[in-house]
Amino acid sequence: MADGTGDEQPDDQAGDEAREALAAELSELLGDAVVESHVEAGQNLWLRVDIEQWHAAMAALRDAGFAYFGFLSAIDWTDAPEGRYEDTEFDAAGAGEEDDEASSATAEETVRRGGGETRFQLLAQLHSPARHAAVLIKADVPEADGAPASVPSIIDVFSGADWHEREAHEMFGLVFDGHPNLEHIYLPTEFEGHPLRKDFPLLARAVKPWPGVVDIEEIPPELEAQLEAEVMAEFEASGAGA
Amino acid sequence: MSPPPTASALREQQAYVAAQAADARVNVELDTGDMTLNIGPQHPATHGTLRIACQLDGEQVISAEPLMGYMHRGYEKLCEVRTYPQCTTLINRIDWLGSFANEVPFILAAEQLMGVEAPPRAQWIRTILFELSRIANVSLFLGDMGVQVGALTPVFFAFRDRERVLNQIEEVTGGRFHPNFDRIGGLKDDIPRGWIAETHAVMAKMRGFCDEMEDLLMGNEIFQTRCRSVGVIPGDVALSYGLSGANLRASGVDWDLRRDANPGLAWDQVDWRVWTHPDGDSFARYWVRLQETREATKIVDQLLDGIPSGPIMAKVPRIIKVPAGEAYVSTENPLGEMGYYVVSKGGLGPFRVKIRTPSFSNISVVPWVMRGTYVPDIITILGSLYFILGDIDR
Amino acid sequence: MTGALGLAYWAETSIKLGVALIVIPTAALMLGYLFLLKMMAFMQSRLGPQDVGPYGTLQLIADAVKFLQKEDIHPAAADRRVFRAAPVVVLASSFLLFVVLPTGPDAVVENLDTGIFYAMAVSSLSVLGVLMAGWASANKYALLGGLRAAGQLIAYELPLILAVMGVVIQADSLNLQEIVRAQAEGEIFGFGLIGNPFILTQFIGFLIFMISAQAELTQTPFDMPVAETELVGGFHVEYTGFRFLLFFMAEVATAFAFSALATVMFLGGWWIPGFDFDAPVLNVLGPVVMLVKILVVAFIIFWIRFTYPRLREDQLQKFAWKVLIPLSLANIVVTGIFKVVL
Amino acid sequence: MPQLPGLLKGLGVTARTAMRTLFPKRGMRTLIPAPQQGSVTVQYPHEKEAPPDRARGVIALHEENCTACMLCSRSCPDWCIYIEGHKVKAPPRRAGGAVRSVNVVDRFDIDYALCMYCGICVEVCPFDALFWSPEYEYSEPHIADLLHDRIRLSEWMETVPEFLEYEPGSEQKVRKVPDFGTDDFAPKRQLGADDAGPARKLEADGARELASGAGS
Repeated sequence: MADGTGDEQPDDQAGDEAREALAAELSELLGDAVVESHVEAGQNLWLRVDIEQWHAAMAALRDAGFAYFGFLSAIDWTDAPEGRYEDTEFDAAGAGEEDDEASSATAEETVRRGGGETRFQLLAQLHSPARHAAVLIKADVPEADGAPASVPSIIDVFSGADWHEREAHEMFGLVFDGHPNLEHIYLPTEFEGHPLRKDFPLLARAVKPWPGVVDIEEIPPELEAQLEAEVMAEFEASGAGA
Repeated sequence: MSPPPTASALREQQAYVAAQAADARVNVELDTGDMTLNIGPQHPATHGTLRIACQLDGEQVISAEPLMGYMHRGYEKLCEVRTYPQCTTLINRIDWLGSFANEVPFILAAEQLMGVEAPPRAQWIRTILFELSRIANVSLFLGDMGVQVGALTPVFFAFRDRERVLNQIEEVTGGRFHPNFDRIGGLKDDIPRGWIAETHAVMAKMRGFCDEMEDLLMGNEIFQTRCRSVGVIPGDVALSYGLSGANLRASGVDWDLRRDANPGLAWDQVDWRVWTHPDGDSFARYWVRLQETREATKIVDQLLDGIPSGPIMAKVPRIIKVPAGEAYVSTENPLGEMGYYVVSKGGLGPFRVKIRTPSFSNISVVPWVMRGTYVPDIITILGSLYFILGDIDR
Repeated sequence: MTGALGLAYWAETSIKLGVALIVIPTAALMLGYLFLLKMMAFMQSRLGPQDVGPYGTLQLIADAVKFLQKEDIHPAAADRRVFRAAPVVVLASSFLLFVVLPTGPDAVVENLDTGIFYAMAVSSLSVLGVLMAGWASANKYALLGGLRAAGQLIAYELPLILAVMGVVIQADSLNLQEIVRAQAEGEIFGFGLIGNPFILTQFIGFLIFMISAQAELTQTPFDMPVAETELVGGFHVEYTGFRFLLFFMAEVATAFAFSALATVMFLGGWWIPGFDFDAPVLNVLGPVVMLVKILVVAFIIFWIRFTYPRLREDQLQKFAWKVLIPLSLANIVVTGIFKVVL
Repeated sequence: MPQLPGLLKGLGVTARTAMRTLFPKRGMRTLIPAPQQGSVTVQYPHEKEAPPDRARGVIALHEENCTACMLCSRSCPDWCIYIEGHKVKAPPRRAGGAVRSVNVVDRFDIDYALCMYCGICVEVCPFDALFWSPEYEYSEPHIADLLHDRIRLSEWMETVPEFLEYEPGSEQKVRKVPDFGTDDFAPKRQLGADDAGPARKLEADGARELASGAGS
């Protein structure tokens, strides 16, 4: 129980150094399981591990003091075919307006920033309450026959992973080997599909037209000159023009 | 003020469970049969639509399995079709009792991706509102726990005094429950004149409320009989299940993201402490929350006195586009660690948002902790774990 | 046989019955309004009902009318006959309690010689009704509630009766009227002006009686059979409309009756210091005095109800068997010794 | 097992609250019961609570300022704002200017059955056409009646309070609510940018460009 003043507030530099050191330490700990490690300046620390070693890496991390299980989830890296169900020109127009470098991220960069080579990626966050450090573990889930290959369950390492794995199962269709009760957690049992996959359409948006489409009736071109003259005449007659 | 914590609680619980298990064996021989009792989805104790399917042997719980999804709104999917400012509207509704606190980690994650930092004044007001929503949220728990164990009056006190805090939040943000006030780069507006003095007065009232709760409920021997040694969660189990917030601190783990991973808000500018309790039982959870509410009023008081002057918005483009990248930011929300894992591919909206909600993990310990307890204990434990349904189902 | 008013037995009985039938619901309404609605509201910084009648006085009548309008629903799987009978049994038990309650030298429906015995016996009838309701509802919550009520009955009838025994020993009678007389004519250390309300000499008995009564009435901290947050209302979870109203009336009426019993046994009953025990004017003043005392006792019952959380069933059993029963036995022993010695 | 102090303290708390509620008066009139003042509740249909000025009760439309730029409709997370309009010719702003093309709103509906009261539309409006009013009494028996059209939305304009002053130390400028209904005979639908400050005008122009760019 320490008071919160001045304690534990390293500036970004020191924090990054600590993260670098941690990354090196953990890479050594996990050995060849680590495919890639990445420290985002002033932010988080990611480790990408080999999916085969997912379970072993988790157990090793837990034994190394990363005992707090934050969450487990997944990402589908493909792009949604429908986008945001809105007028895409609007997005494009917004992009052209300002802040152009924002959209400059290339596909390679996305991958470098922790993205993987496969469509599905598993991620979990662990935290060490003793050293106040967090680490984000990722693993690429290979696909076989159009479906993601099964992944070892880490329920025996972190009991809390139970529900998180069930959620990843129903939302992404990932299969966790060794999970005793891999059923839907939120959705009805008979629900079909995996809603957080990008190719799963969001019907609420699909059934309704976007109201943001510009619906302004233009003046017919043949009337334009005539109206213009009328307005001008009125304007001059009112004396405002003088 | 603080009752002496008893470390023997765990041992008591284990002996209790062992005795119950012995009883259960006798019952198996007699073949008395089990009863399935569905607590929820509509039940006063689940304050929401949580369903707990219990196997009962008499009044004793053999297994309890929470079933949820009755309120699943799919926020992670919905966020993918919304722009960043639109997302905060949704995120408000995750933990609806402490809405402002929900917005902060998401905004911080987006700010981190954009490389923007809110000006100090905005950070301070953010922290104040954050703590106010903590007080509003937890004070309701302090009263609600009374109802869970059968005392009617505390919850009315809680509603009465929480209203004052909500009024303060509403005066600034315009929303009692859904402020939608946090913006990438700062805040929507500044605080109105006279608000600081009013909030000081409300904080004094809230400390009075905490004292009242201590006398009315926490000091009550019946309450202590009901809560002590009930639902003991040892620290290592709590960590393994990802329990966070007061639930974790009540298990003796000294961990508070406000102190340990402050993502830039003003908590490190004021003097406060983190409360822990070694017991890990329902009473410890109540005790920790009560102390935290009191501590939060002190934090708010100090922050109010020191708001720096200056702008409340950093320079951000009018149309917010977040550069490609990923960020995970979590804060110590009223219910525990709430984090947003935001993945951007450079568009107007996030590519993927993983919402790590505290209640989801907090409730996942229920099957473990409820074995061998009695039906009334289900309610005590559920109440003391303190979940918000929107926070579980998202 | 003629009664005190010189009327034929049937006529007197019908008058008494008529009065009782008016008094009991009125008493229930008054208690409900004063404590259940208003006092609870004030304790919670609220106003309570305001709209029906001046200061909301007619709220409960409006509620009753509302209940009467509702459809009489049975669960499909319910044991219909038992389901219907249960609230009547509960209400009957509280009505029967009023039979022996003396409110004046002659103002009593029936002055039974075994009055206290009768009252204790009749009051436990209500648990039978609760058990019937719990069983017949074909609802798991109701069943749990009914079973808890039964468990509570066994645990709490004993200390209740044992607490009364002290009074009976001291008064030398099971007759409630005689108990009042014993208090009126008793004296403490030769000082007999206010008589000897047994609360002074039987204080432990009074405490045990009040705690047990709280359990008997299923009021917090012993309201496990109802337990809204656990059992969603327990035994009456399936009842609506008129039948629910009966349960509600019985609850308040029994609270009234038990306050009256406590008044009679421990607070000197209807007797006013300075009056002759048989003075006819006490037939008028007695009920008023009784009412005041009853309200005080009921106030305590409801005050505790609005303040305390509830115990767990096993904790209640532990408390009853390990604390209350030994204590009340000791109380009897001590009272007996004093009785013999003095 | 129960010991006295905790139990008695609890009774004290409830009794004290009851006394405070029943006898809130101090001094000589202590014994006059006045629960109406002592209680914290409001007897709703009889007395009404006044929400703070910033409360997000209902959205008011200042129709004169609206240019049907669609920004609000687009930034609405619930897609609950529907706008239609047509173009007309308006006289020049000053002598010697050219005749301008102006958008006129034909339809401006907000569906309060869908609205989440986030306030994004009010915030993005570059022309000061949308305002929050703290009014809250507009529930309807039929859900379809919750769709407020532009006339209904304009009526709310009367209830819009002035913007509040800020606490010292703030660098925000206090905004003004445009006057409503004073200028009935002026040519309708003056562009709001006319009476806004230069910064706001700049923003408004940007938004207009954006709107026309997206529309093309």
